[in-house]
Amino acid sequence: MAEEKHEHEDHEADAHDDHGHDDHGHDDHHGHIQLQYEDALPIRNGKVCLWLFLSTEIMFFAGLIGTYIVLRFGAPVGTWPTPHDVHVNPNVGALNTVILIISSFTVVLGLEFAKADKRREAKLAMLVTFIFGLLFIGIKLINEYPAKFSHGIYPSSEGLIHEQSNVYYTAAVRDTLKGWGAEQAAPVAAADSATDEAAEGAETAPPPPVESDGIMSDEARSLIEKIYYGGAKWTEYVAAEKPDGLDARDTMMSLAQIIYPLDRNSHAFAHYIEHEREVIERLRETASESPRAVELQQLLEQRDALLAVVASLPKTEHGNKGVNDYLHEDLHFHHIMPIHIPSGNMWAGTYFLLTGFHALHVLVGLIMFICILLTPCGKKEYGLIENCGLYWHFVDLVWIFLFPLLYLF
Amino acid sequence: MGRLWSLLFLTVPILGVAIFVLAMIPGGVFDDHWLPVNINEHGQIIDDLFMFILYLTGVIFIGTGILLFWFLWKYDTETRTEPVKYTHGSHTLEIIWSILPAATLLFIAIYQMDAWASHKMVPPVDDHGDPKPALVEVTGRQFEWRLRYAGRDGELYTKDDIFTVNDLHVPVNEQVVIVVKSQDVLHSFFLPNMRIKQDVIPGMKQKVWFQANQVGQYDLVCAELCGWGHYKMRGRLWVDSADDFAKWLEQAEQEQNSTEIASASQE
Amino acid sequence: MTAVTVDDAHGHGHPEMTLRQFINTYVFSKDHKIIGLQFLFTTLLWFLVGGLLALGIRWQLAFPWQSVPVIGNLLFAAEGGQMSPEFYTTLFTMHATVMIFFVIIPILAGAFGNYLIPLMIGADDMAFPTLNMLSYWFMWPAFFCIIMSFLNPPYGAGAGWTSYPPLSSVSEAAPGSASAQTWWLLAVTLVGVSSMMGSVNYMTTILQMRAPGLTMFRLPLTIWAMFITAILQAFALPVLTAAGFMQIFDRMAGSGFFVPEGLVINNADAESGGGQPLLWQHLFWFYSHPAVYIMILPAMGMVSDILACFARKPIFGYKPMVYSISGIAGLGFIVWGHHMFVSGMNPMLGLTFMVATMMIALPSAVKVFNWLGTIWGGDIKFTTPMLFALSFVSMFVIGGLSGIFMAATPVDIFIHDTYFIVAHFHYVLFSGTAMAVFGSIYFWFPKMFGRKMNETAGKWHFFLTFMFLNGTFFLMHILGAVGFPRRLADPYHYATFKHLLPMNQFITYCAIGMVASQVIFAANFFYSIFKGPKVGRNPWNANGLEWMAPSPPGHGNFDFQPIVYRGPYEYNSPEVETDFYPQTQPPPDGVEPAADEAH
Amino acid sequence: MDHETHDTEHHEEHHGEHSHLRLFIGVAIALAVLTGLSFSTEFLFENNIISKGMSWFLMMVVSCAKALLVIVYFMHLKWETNWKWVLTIPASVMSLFLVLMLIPDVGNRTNHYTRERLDHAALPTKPESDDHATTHDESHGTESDDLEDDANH
Repeated sequence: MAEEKHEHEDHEADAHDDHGHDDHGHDDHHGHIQLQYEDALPIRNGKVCLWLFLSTEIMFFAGLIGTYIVLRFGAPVGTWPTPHDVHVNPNVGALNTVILIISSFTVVLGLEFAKADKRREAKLAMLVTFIFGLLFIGIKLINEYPAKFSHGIYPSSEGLIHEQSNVYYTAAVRDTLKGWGAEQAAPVAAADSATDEAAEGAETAPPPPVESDGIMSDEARSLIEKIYYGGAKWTEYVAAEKPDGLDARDTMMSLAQIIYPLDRNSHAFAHYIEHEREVIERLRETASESPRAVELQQLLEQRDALLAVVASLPKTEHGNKGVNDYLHEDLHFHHIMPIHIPSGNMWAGTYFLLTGFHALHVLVGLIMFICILLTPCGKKEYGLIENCGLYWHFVDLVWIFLFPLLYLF
Repeated sequence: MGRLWSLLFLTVPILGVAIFVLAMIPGGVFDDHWLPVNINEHGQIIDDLFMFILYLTGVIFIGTGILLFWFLWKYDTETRTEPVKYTHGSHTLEIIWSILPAATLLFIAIYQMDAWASHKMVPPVDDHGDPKPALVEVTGRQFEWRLRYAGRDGELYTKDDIFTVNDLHVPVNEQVVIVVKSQDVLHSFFLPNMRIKQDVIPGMKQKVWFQANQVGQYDLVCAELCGWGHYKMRGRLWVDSADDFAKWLEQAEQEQNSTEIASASQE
Repeated sequence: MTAVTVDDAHGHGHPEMTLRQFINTYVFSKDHKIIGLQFLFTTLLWFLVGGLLALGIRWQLAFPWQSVPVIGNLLFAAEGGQMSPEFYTTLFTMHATVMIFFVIIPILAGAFGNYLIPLMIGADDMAFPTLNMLSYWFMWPAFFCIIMSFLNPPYGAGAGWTSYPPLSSVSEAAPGSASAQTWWLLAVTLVGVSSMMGSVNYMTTILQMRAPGLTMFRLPLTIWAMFITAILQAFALPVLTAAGFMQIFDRMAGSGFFVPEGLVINNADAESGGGQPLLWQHLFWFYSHPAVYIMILPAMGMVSDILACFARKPIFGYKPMVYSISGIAGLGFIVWGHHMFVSGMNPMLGLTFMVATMMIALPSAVKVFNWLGTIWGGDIKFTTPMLFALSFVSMFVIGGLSGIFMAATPVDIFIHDTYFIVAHFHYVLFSGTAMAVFGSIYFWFPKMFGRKMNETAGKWHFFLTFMFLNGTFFLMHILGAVGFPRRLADPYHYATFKHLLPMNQFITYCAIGMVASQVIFAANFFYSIFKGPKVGRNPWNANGLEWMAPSPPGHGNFDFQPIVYRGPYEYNSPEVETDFYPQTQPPPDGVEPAADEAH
Repeated sequence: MDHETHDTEHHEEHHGEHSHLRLFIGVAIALAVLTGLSFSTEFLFENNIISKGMSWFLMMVVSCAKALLVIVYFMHLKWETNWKWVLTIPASVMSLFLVLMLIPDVGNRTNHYTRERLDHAALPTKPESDDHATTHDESHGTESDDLEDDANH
């Protein structure tokens, strides 16, 4: 320390400098005189700085939340995913809210204790805060994010979310299934022009994953086969041949629903399936006259089989369980088929952006609490605890807005 | 020395005004270094506004320049005669030189609203008061302008639409509405002679309109950075007489029907 | 408060400085003066880089597709030394980025803010010296990233300093500069972090650590400007940081915040979508418009100090000056839309932004009139810093007035993205800020190094720079009036602009001259650090607190307790015999210290 | 005046007379209750008592109330002097202004979609809405009705 004050030794050229060099005054601080200052804000410098920092943070989150709000409410009408669609569990969100509230409370508690110099109690309060913060992050990392990832929901141009159930989507499903070995040895009639075109669109898609660890139960294998023929191929057949009474768009939507049902569509889906059964009966009678008779016969069988499986799938509290979830959860199959969620990419983008930056702030808070826990947590650390507390309350504040915006809207 | 420096600062208003005057007057060293010829009926208002602001700011420019020079000349420490005026300011002056510019600026702001509205907010209407349908849709892409004419039925996005690239033909003396959009990145649809500039944004359709009053060939410039080839994204604007335009449209239609390429691009 | 004068604590000799001490003192120093000088030296170095990049641009505009001298055959051997259009986009992107983020903002806030704030308010250091040090060292990762971006093979970032998506968001749109754009975003974000650290520190310091008696309305205008600048940074920058992260995610994760659906780029479908390119423009300009004021306000403050000192007169209308700085800052937040008049923004929104933009010219006008009022009736001493300050006033008038053309929405339709705007912001940023920075270096150099810079060389430097800058930038107004668009590698194949080549060549010659004149400055600067004539504490007979400290100030700045009795501009006060009246000089007997001298 | 004192204690004792423990407990409970309230608006909506928009509005009101509680009590703003206004008001105004200015351009972006973009835009997964182009032009205010239609289907 003492040496620092001589850094300008070489430049010392001050003719007016007639002060002595022997008295260091209040030389306990920096090795120079202790200056006095004009009365300013009645708070510590650290606190001023922290409040200023928090106002920059307000603008940071205003940018992020503002982006979310305009993108979310500006999305094409009726397309933003509901929380159920994307496996957002409001209960978990509420739990996390309460966790943060309690941790905020314990920070205030710790601060009061520190002011009274009750070190043990203060330390305990900070420890509780730390544990609750950890809990928040833990729930995020163990429950919330994996719930999205395991269902193939993440923002990526190569992700599994398709915003429309169109020919590209169907082709992507078909290619994925093909990659899992869904195509039987017996060749089915060559794809027609419509599917060719669709295949072109799917070329840019990444190579479909292959079950590497070899654990694919027979049940899973047979189900995958059923979706391949009774779902993807059938849909492509309908799109190409356009049989009377069947709308290609409805079929594609039905494929999306079988794979990943959006609960708000379940009624429409049931309605459509009922309608399709009638048409299929008619089709079956005239199947032999079709130029693609053999193929149609096979597709119809597989379609029936698939619908039977779908009907027998276990129900969840929100309606049908999709084939994707069934394969994944019940049959322990590792990969995910492409899923159709309108505005899903934008949802995933904003969700991970907002919660990600919030979680990052929580992590920083946790590091700060570790630092506090290493101190005696007494009266002397009051300022430190207050600053960290203010920051932590701000993190809580952000979550207070994120919770309804992301989990309940 | 001080006087020399004062004179240096005097050259600023003198040379500044001189350069603008030289550029404005036709002929001379800076021939053609001024606003390009305006061929848009709605464009004159922009030129007028430009000139109005130029004169207004010119007066202030000259005024402050001369004042600065005069103060420097007069109060130069080597030659000054008066004692230093020890003053902290004048409330009256502050109020005057706050209110005067404020009023002027507010006046400009209000004065130009009509021009803005007629350029960007009120598209031309047909005889029935309905919005005039677009003659052509211009799509920017790296690095060319793709045009889609409404064709015989006067309606875009129908089977008889005519497709061309980079050559924008419009009839003279007629209100023309153009839909501009982009296929990939931002571009800007800039017709210098029409005083028209509109950034085109992928996925967003916008309209521009004008009424050309002079036949000829002009430039269509891309004025928003769109990648390495931004500089070469040049289109041509042809203002044709009504007859020529009809003839050209017919010819374009025939060419299109006789080639396979056109039907492919229709898709 | 009583006057407590304590003897100083510097001047001991410790010649045997260890390496560690050297590093602690000069490299990882927490002393605001060292950090300020570190900022000064690095930004001056970047200034050179930015200037050379500008020459590259000028070369292409004057001699399109001709072999670039010196470096041409090194860089573009395959093309016979001619510049590629990709490289041209990189050039102007980097020129703007370097000049804005690595020169002007850090030299004003980082170098002068750091050096002057504690000295001018009578503090021993910044409120948070460690944070201060970090704010400098966070610039280095940014330097690294921008160099990575520039040297990225085959091409550097080329989406302009505004980095408008989708060109910047979708890598297919700019093949070749894929990771360069990501590096660029990282660099800008890191600069933002650095600025943010600085700004909260400055605000705290100015609020909390003023010398006794130094009320807010006795602060020098430099400090007021720095304070308001810090506020602008603190509130505006986080939005750019947020937007920057979103664009990084768009590029790296494939989210689509700024990418609309259904793009067909380079004949390939871009897959993500759902976003809106205008969102970036709004968020970007929400920062970058206030940033324009971040780049001019401190210069205005410093110019005010220099003008008052060499006109030997109090600032004319101190309080109106303070209010207009604050007014510029306040209005600065609600005018960002004027960068987007032709961007496809809702025209109604354009109208509201236009009115606000017109109004922001008002405080600038008030400032100019007050500067003129300051030199009126003064005792003008034509020193080098004064010449630069006067040229700031003269040139800022041009830059300010040309801004009115852009603010008028219909006129902006025509001149948007033409050389008229290039002329406008170079008049503000080069003829304004950079000239003010030169002036400030000449002015505070004695304080920084205890020596004076050479006046004759300084005046030559001023004269040449002044002539060449006007030759370079004034004619750009004329180019803009023809509609000459910016950012075109070769505008001459348009019939409309073909005849502008000679004028562009003239501009290029002036630009080369301008860069060359800086050699005088560099030589003067480095020579004077070591060999300039030594000076005392107050070589200019100025009033400010910084002039009461030793030159250069030791650690802790002041060797006595400064007590402030008045504002910093009491030149030629009738209360004293001398024509200056330092803030710390107690009033003579019988004179009642006025409560608030500034009106 | 000792620097140390000035820095740490001098101005900190404005509210230190008695412990606010009970107050803070009350605030924490209130926050938890308000979180429950957010949930109940969801419940009200699902039972068709209030519209979606109303439920959103109520949730935001509840959130603001919670935020205020945290700011005023936990962050001690209640006991701070006037500087709190200087800092908090501009920040809140500015952040709201930013979002408001985004609405006409970005929030309304579906109004100026091109045909191509509509083709690629996310489709509402409603089989009965055949002409998606018309649904895009509706304001998002009708979304709640759409959803209700679905539920009643």
